[in-house]
Formats: sequence, C-alpha cells, structure tokens
Amino acid sequence: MAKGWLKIRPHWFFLSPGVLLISFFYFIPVVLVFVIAFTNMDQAFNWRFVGLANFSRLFTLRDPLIPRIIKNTIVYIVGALPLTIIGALLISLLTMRVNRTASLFFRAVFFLPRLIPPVVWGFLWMWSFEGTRYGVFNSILGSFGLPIIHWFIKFPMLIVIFANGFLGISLAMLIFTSAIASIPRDYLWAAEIDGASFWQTSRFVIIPLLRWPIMTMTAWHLMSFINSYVYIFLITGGGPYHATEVWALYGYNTAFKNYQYGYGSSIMVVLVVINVLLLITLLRSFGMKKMIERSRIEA
Amino acid sequence: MCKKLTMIGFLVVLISLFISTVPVIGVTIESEKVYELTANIIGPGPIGTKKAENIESAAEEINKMLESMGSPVRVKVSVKFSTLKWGPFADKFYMDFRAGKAPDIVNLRWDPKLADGKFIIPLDKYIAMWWDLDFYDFYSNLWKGVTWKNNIWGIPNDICPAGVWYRKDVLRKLGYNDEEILKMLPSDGKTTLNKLAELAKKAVDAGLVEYGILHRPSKGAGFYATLLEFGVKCYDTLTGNLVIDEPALLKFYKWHADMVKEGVIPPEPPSWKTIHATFVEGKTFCTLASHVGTPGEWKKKYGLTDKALENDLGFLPFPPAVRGIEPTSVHEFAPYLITTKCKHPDIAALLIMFATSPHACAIHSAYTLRPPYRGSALEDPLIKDNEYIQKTAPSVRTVQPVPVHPNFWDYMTRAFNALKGVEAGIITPTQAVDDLKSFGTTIPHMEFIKK
Amino acid sequence: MKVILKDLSKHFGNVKAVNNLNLEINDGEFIALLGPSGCGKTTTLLTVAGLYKPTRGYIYFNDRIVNEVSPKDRKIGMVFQSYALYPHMTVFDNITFPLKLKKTPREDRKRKALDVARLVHIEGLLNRKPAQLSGGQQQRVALCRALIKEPEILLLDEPLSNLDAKLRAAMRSELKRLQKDLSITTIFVTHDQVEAMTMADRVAVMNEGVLQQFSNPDELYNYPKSLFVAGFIGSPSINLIDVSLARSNGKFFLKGKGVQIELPREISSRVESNSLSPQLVFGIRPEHITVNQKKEGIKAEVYVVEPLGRENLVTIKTSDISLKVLTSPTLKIGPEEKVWIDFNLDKIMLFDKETGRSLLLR
Amino acid sequence: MKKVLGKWTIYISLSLIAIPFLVMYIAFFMQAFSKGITLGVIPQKFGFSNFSFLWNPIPWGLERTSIWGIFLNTVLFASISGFVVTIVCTLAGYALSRLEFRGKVFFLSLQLMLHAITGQILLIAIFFLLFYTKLLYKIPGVALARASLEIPLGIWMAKGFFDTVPWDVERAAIMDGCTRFQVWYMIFLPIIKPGIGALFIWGFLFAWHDFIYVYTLLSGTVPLLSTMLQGLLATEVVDYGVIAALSFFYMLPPLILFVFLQKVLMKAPIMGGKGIA
Repeated sequence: MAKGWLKIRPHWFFLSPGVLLISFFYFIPVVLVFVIAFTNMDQAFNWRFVGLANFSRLFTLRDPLIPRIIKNTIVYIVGALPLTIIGALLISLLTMRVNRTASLFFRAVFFLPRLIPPVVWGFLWMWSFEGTRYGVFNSILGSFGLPIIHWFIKFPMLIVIFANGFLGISLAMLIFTSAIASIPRDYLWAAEIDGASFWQTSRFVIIPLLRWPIMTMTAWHLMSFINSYVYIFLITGGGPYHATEVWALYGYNTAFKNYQYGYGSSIMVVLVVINVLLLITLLRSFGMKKMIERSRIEA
Repeated sequence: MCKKLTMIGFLVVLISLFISTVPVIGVTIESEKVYELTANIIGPGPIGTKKAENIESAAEEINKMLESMGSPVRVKVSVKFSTLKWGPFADKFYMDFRAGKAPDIVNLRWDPKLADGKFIIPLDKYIAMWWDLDFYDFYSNLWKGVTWKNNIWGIPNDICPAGVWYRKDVLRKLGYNDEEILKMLPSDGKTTLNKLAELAKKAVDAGLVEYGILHRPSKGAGFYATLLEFGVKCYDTLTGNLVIDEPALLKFYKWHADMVKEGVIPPEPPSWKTIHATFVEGKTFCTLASHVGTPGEWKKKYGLTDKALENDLGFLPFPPAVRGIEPTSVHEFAPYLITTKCKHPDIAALLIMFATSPHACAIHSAYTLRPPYRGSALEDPLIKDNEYIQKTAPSVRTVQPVPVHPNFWDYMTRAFNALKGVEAGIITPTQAVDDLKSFGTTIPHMEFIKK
Repeated sequence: MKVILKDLSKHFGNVKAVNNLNLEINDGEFIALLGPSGCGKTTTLLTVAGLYKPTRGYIYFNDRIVNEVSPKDRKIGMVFQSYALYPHMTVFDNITFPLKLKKTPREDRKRKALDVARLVHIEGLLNRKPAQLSGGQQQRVALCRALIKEPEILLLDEPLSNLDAKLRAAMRSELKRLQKDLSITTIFVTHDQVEAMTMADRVAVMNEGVLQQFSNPDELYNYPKSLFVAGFIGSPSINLIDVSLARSNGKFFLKGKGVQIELPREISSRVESNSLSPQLVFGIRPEHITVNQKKEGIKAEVYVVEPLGRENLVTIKTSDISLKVLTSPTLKIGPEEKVWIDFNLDKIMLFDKETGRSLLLR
Repeated sequence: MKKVLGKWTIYISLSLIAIPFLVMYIAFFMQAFSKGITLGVIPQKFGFSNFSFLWNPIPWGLERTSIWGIFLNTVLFASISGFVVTIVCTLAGYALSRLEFRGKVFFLSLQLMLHAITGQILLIAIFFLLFYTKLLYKIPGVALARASLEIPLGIWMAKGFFDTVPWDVERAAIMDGCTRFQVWYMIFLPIIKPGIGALFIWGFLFAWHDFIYVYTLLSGTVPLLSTMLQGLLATEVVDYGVIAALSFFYMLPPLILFVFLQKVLMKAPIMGGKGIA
C-alpha cells in the first residue's frame, strides 16, 4: 500500500475503482455509440464510415417506419406516465384509508411486480392476454361462453402501457405511501376538523405536501419510459407490426435483430442527446446543489 | 448384402486414401491420435434429433473402420442438439462464432450471408470427390438450394415439401362424401385457394371448427409458397435480383385481409403449438403451416392416430390463388455446413458423408415421417415397408427450393411482418405494399414491377 | 356550549389511555387538562374533537350525545401543538381553508379573515407562507384558523409549548383575554402546571388515564385530593415524608425517621375518623416551613442553598430526611450550618399511603 | 351510514384495480403446481410434476442441460455483480461522505445523471466494447458491465450509510492515529455492516433479475435462468406449466432474500428500486 501517496490524495484511492468502471461502461460507450452511428456496421463487423447516411435516413423519412415509431413513443409515454403517477397516488391514498391488514394486502399486490423478474413479468402478460383460448383471460371468457378476444391485436399499446405502468406504480406507490406516512398527523386532523372530506383532504392537503416526491417520480419515470424497452421487448417484441415499437426498442431491434448496428446506433444517439438535454433541464429545476452536504473534516 | 460389402470396401479404400491426405498416418505415431470435433444441430423440435444422432453414429462407424484397419487415429465428436427456432439458433451461431466458440459442423437455415461473411467453407471438393460413393442419388433439385456463386456450401439432410393439410372429417360433417372431397381438393393440388377458403368458411360458419385456415406464425418456405400461389414474383432467376411485384403483392394482402374479415383466418397467427394441437383435435379445418412430414410430429407430440391420418386428413400442394399458376410445393432446410473455424474440414466432411448415408437418411425419414432426401434410402429395410413414406416420397421431385439471395430472408421477414400488420388491421394492404417498396429501396439491384 | 364527558374510556389495544373519565364543563368555561405526558389528556381532547371514537362512554354537547357526529359537524375549533399550518398555503389560505371547504364566497371569506386576523393582530401577515413566520405568529395563525369557523368549543393542544419563555408568558394572557372576550368554552391541554393554573378557570389533573381532581387552581394547590395531585402541583414541589400515626395520652403524633410531630386537635380528630391504616404520608409545602437559628423546633443541618432571587431554596437534612424550604434571602445560612425548623401546622396535608387519598378532606 | 358506504367504495375500487393482477398471480401459481387450469384460475390436478426439472434434465431437446448448472451460472453472475457493487461503492461512498476535494459536488450530481441514463441505450456500444476487449460472452465481463449500471446509485446509497456515522467516531479514530484507509477499514466497515449487506443484495438482485444485458451480451453461449426461460418461451417446446414452475424456481431466491432481509434493505434509500428495469 502506497501510504505516502494515500496521505496526499486519499480520495483518489477511494474513488478510482468507481471512476474506472464508470468511464469504461458509460463514457467510452457514449463516445463509441456516436462513432458507430457514422458507420454501416453489420454482422460482419466492418468499420466502414458512411458519413451522415444513417442520420439522413432517420430524419428525411427515408425510413417509413419512423413516423409510426415516434407516434408510438409519444402515445406510450403520454399513456404510461400519468397512469403511473395518478395510479400510484390513487392507490396510496386509498390504501391509507382501509384497515391495516387490507392495506398491507393491497400494497403487496401492487408491489409484487417489482419483485418479479422481467422475464416472468413478461411471460405473465404474454400468457394472460394470449389471443387463443389458452390465454388466462380468454379461458375465463370462454368458460362463460363468450367469444375470445385477440387482446394483442385489439389493444397492443394498452397492454404495454399497463404492463409498464403498473411496474412504475409499484415503485411510485412505495415512495408515495411512505411520504404520506411521514406527513404529521396534525395536518390530517386539522383538515378533518376544518370539515374537509377525504377527497378534499387529499386534494388540498396531502397532494400539495407530496409535491417533491411527485416531481421526482415524474422525472424518474419520464426518463425510464423514454429509455427502457425490456418489458416491451419481452411482451410483444414491438409487434404486431410495429404497433408497440417505441424509439428505444426500435434502436435495439435494428441493431440486434436486423444486425444494422450502425443505423441502430444512430437511433440510440438521438436518445443520448435527448437524455442529456432532459437531464440538464431537470437538474436546473431541481437545484442539485442543495441536495449535497459538505463534509466537516478538513483533512 | 453383397451391395453393403462393396460399400464397406469402398469406404476402407477411401479412408486409407483420406488418412494419407491428413499428415498423421498411424505408422509414425504410436500413441492414439484423436480428432475432436463439435457439431451444433438444430431441430425442428425434438423430432429432428436423428440429424444429430446420425453424426454421432457416423463417428462410431468411422472409428470402427479405423480400428479394423489398425490405425491409431480416432474421431471424437460432441454433438449439441437444440430445439431453438431457426432465427434464434442462427443468432446464437453468429454470437458463438464471434466469441470463438463456433462448432466445426453446424446446421443452419441456408443463407448466402453465411458464405459471403466467410462463416462457412464451400464443399464442392468433397462432393466431387465422393460423388460416386455417396452423393450420387441425392435429389438434384436439393443441390440448387445450397448453391451460391457457383459453389455448393451445404449437404442436404432433411426435406419437407410444404403444402396444405385439411380435415376430411370436417368436410364429411358438412355433407360431402369422399368422392366429392377428392374432386374438390385433388391431391395434385389442381384446385384453387379460394375453393379451400370457401370450404373453410362453411366449416367455420357451421361451428364445426374454431379456425378455418391457419398459416405459419413466422416467415418460412410455406409463406414463400403462398406468395407464389398469388403469382408474386419475388426473385428473378435470370438476373438473380429480388423483385417487388406490387400488383400481385396487393392481391396477396387483400385476400388475407378479406379472409380475416370473413373469420376464416384469425387476426393473430396462433403459435405453433396451437396450430398443431387444434388441427389434430379437429378444431382447425386447414393448415398451410405444415408439410408432408408433419404427421410424424403430430403422432409423437399431439397424439395423432394412424387411423385418423389415414381417414381424416388430406394433403395437397399449395393450390393456386390466381389463374395461370401451377400448384407448388416449396422446401427450405438446414443443411450440414462446415464452419471456417473448423481445423479439420476433411474429417468434418467425412462425418457428414457418413451421416447422410442411405441408411442414415432412412433412419431420419422413419423417425420423422419426412420423405428421404435420396432415392436409395427408399430401399432401406427401415422404411421399405412404410406405406406413408413410400406414398409421399415422389412429392420431393417436384419441390422447388427457395431463392438463394443474401437479402431474400430479410425480404420475407419484412413481407411477413406486413402480413401480420394487415391481418391485425393495423395497416391496409396498400400500406403493406408501400412498406415493402420502401424496403426495396434499401436493397441494391432490387427490381420493381409497378401497377 | 356545555360539554359533558360521561364514563369516557378510550383504549388502544391493551393500553387504557383514558379510563372512565367524568367531566362537566360549563358554557364559556376555560378548563385545562393537566398531567404528565402519557396521562391521556391529549387523547381526551382528540376524543372530544371526534378524531378518536370513544371505546366506552358518552360525550354530550349541551344535551346532545355527539359520539357519532363527525368532527366537522361538531362546531369546534382546534389548535394543534405543531399548529399544523399547511406549508404550501399562504396565511390567508390557511385561515380561510375551513370556509373554502364550506364554499363560502370569496368576499365573505376575506372579510371574516380580516376580522379574525385583527383579533390576534396578524392582519399584516396574510400573504405570507407559514415558513416565513415566527413561532408566535404561527401560533396566532393557527388560533385564527380555529376561530374563523366561529366555533362553540375551542380545543387547544399544548399551543404554547413551542414558544420561548417570554413569548409564552405574553401569549398566556392574550389567550386568556381572548377566551373571556369571546366566551367560548375552551379545553386546553398542557403539561405545564403554571400555564394551567394561571389560565384555566378549572383544572382537571389526570394521571394514567384517570381523572385525579377537577377543581379551581386555588383548591388544587391548597387542598389536593390525592398524593399525586399534591406532588404534581407546585414548584418547588411539596415535601412528602413517610410517617406513622401514634397516639399517646390522647394526643396524636406523626412519627417518621427522626421526626415527631404533634398534631393539633382539630386535625387529629379528622384523622381519627378517616384513617384506617397507620401508614401515612405527611406533606408540607416548602413555604410552610420556617427556619430559625434560635434553636426552636426540630434540629437540622443545611445541605444546599439555591438562590432563586426573590427567595432561597434551602435543602435541609434532619436525620435521614431531606426537606426543601423557602427562606428569605435575608436569612444568612450556609451549608453544614445547624438550623432549627418549624412546621406551619395549619397547612399540613396527610395522605393515606396506600390509596393516596387525602385524609384531611371530606 | 354515509361513512360506511364511503369505506365500502374504497374497498371496492381497490379490489377492482387489484383483481386482474390477482387473477394473473393465482393463474400463474396454479399453473406451476397443477397439470393444467380451467376457468383461468382453477387447478385441475395439484402436484409437483412440473418441477421435475429439479432432478431431471430440462426437456430441451438433446441439450440435456441440468437446471443446476444454469442456476450456478446465475449465482456466479449475480454474486460477481454484487461484490463489484459493494466494493466500489463502499470505497467511493466513504470518500464522498467524509473527504473534501474539488469536484465533489460535480461528481455526485454526475452519478445521479448517469443513473438516469439506463445503460440500455448504450447497449450497442457496450456490446462492441466487450467484443474488442474479449469480455463478450463471458460471465465476469458481462457481470462487470451489469454491476456498473448500479454503481451510480450505489455510490449515493453508500454515501448515505456513511453519513449516518457520527463524525466524532471518525475524529476519535484519527486522533488515535488511524490513516484514512484504516478509518475506512477498521472503523466504518464494521459500523455500516447492514448497509454493506444491503448493497450486496441490491447488486445481486438486479443482476439476478437482469434480462437484456444477459440476453444480448451472454446469450446462448452461457445460459442463465432468465435467458433460459425466455428461450423456452420462444421455442414452445415445453408446456406453460413447466415454464410457470421454472419461473417460480427462478423467482424464489430473490423473494426469500427479500422477505428475510426486508429490514436491512429498507434501510437503503428507497430509490433503490430502479425505474423500469
């Protein structure tokens, strides 16, 4: 152990493994994805630079799927984000009002998705909404003599939104319930004495007090819905006919299903740029510096 | 018996010749020299296992001969059999290859990209060398399917003329007698797809079946065949270019959209399991997803009885959907390929040759109920008395291979994806054709047939 | 409004927070619920507010049982210990929140808010947020919010405990004046006896969920009904000495370790009729002991002298007993000095050791 | 009366939201433990026959893979990830909690930003990076990549644990003559043991559950439980019953871990649950 060195710059010793890993798996890939975006890399792994060809394909609509993908992405985010936040709020507020056992039960039901691995969660949805009589919900319909429903044809986006939204709900619900639990009881009592009904208390007192958690959760899930595609990949794979293919998934499929690594990278580059812009805006509005405490030993 | 002895004689000569080409002849080396090879073999399903076992027994046979010759050389082959679908299996191969874990022998859906990307080696040398010995009676149309840029890249090991299976019992319930059925749907396929659809609709409307017509849930030879029924020209044999045939494609998509509307085709293609299970149960009238050999799978996995196969099921090549088209039967297969990572391609080729011997072919055929891929296998005692195989074997001769073009399967993927979109009602037939047109612009030398 | 609590009990599982409480509060009266923390006083208040449902017993407002009436219909105003001002609303919004819920027109709300704000002198703060106010101002805002509904009962849960000493004294008198001006029946919860004694008309002392005594401050101080009340009320606290009662020659004596006190006749006669067990506790407040250096009374030794300014608090030891005595600063004594003490026998208290009941009261 | 009605509407609306999920969970459970189900949720024949993969090879063609080999692969993968997360984060967390240096605020906010970028969008680049560093298709390499996804938030978590230790403890240790490293190693690590446990489990669980990294960067070559399950689903060679049973087997270790270590885990900042995957 280089003791003298440790004395001079101890923080380098403590930080270096983290810095190393982060540079290797975040910074270099960001650079790399930008570089690959200018090649037409395919299965054969040839580095052939094609200039802006990929981007012109992306932005001049020479890829006719792009409008559909953009529309899907917007529908997906506009659907899943409010579902997550409003759903989680609703469930947290409702479970607050029922007795302890029931509230624990319901919270467990809605928290379970977070403990279920993605593959299993995907399987659960795929199987439940299967368009044949072997699917869970169709077999229930069938046993009542009702015709089966081709869920994935009729409501592909809805299924994807719900599958992802309820995952979001499980996290947001956890945050909101603990935030509600930490509201001093005096506030709720005061509101009750002032004559507020349950909904009025929620609207005028609880929700305004939850402003910070709601904001963080919204930002969090916004990023998450923009960037992640694992569950869509597992449930529909983007189908039927690109009906559930969002931007990030399109990038993944282009690269790893169609082996167009170059074009796929250019799709992902767009996301990287969007992420950076979004983060800058978010950090500005959240005031990052306030969150970080200064240390109290000068050594 | 006599024939077999001469065969063995040939082989012995061959092996001594062959060993001399590999500089390890037993005289100079006392200790045993073992050549270790690996092979990754793909399905279909558990039913294709003989393709893997044949490689193993090929190694045994070779070792026996080497032993009888007193040679210290041995061949050891470790075979992995996978039931992955062809797509994922190919992905896995590419990944293994890049990871440096590619097997010596692999069994993939034939794709010229494999040759262009230098993943596999051409096999002309071996085929020429051993033509008289082994490859002489492979059906000649099979070689066409594995030829690319004047080289042969794979050895056929399986064939399955795709076509239409339908349920006669359903038609009987509709009031037709066997004669009428045979007249409407003759086994040479000289009827029309619309006739089939009309019967399917009747069966559905009568509540006899759940599904009228089911097609494949993924791209494949059967999908290509249905394109051909509509007169869709996908490939120009003269120029070797892919073709986008707008008017025919539009007809193709419109027909499917109409069928979905009529309730003959479900808006969402069911999974393989559902297709097979419902057809065997009699809940599906007709499947376009199967081929001559599929009853083998139905028997093993879905409980099809011989009696039902005999009486209730009917098979015909894909009937034309438009005037002026002949009934067609198409095949694609996963041949044995030798990778460029193989250190002993000679031994690998030898193994493949043994694994495609008439007897090996017969074993595969008997197990799968698929017709043999070489004529002499029909003489093998294993299938000599198998009526079904003997009856269906001639169908192989008229089978045509799928076009060999590096972008052909990309094209099919896109076309099939669009078909799913049309059936689901997400896009119109016109949009589907537009989608293919825009795909066409990304492929070099694509030809277009405009309206 | 008159408030009557009849046999009120509130249990949380096995914990009996309030046990068989009976209280009668007159219209316009200002009463204090006093007791150590955990004695059930806040629970009682919350039960009156309707935030808790009584386990047993009844609450009457005038003659009406209100057990099932929801808090908002009870016409009560409440100030919480933490004030419970909604941090995201301005003072004006906080004050008018109850009116907003009743859909009172904005003009009315403004007028009323100004009226009430004037009452407690915060009319200049209406546009601020609670975080911008001092503790005293927040307290006034909370009071405003309670008053704006024109409640018939005002419930105050330790409203002064978060203020500093000086402000607390000022608020005490202000609250008292306000209550008298508005003559609202007020229930005030506190653990500070000075607050209770100075502000309330009557004080209900509670311990472990049980009412100990409910009477006016003077009575509470001078005639505690129980050992607990005697010990709890008064600062510095009362001197309590374990004694036994002895009789000789027709006279009664209290005998403790090293002390023997002869009881005056009128007291001893009362003791005789009340007492059952001979184990008693003798109580005397520090100001009722006189110290002299003239060798009159019981001999003792000074242990500590704590100057309180106006008086000195002297701890004195005699045999094994230590007593607290208030003396005038003019009496110059120091530790280990020998002194003599005398009890003001008119002011002594006697309690049954076992039951804690006072023996001198009916 | 009105109040009672209000209570009931709450129960009913909660149940209405919960019922589809309950049906899914119950159907899943029943499917795993029975021969088949009718009416969506009613099992036909209760039993453990679907779990035969525990002692037999998985019915996956001739590739006679034992579940236990795959299980061990998964344990190895998740453990490496857990260890890396623990070590890297406890080191960095200490520095960020207790040391003063230039760029600290920047470093901390950078971590939050990095965490927001899920890494899924960098997958193509990571694929190539691992390929050229010869780490592709190898458990340690991919586990390292997977662990790095959790490091930004892990550093924040670790900082939180160190922040809870009173400053006087450290001051005393330094007066007693400890170096910074000794303070970290001898004083802090023992104090924040539950935090270290939480970090490890956290890194372990995310790697255990991971699909897309394993699928893209390890796929086929080295099967883990997640990719094997997905493979079985894609190939349709086994019944839903077996898939449900396998899923159950796959989910069990994290569930057990979670139930037993809930208290420790809950000490970790709640944001520990990561958005969508």
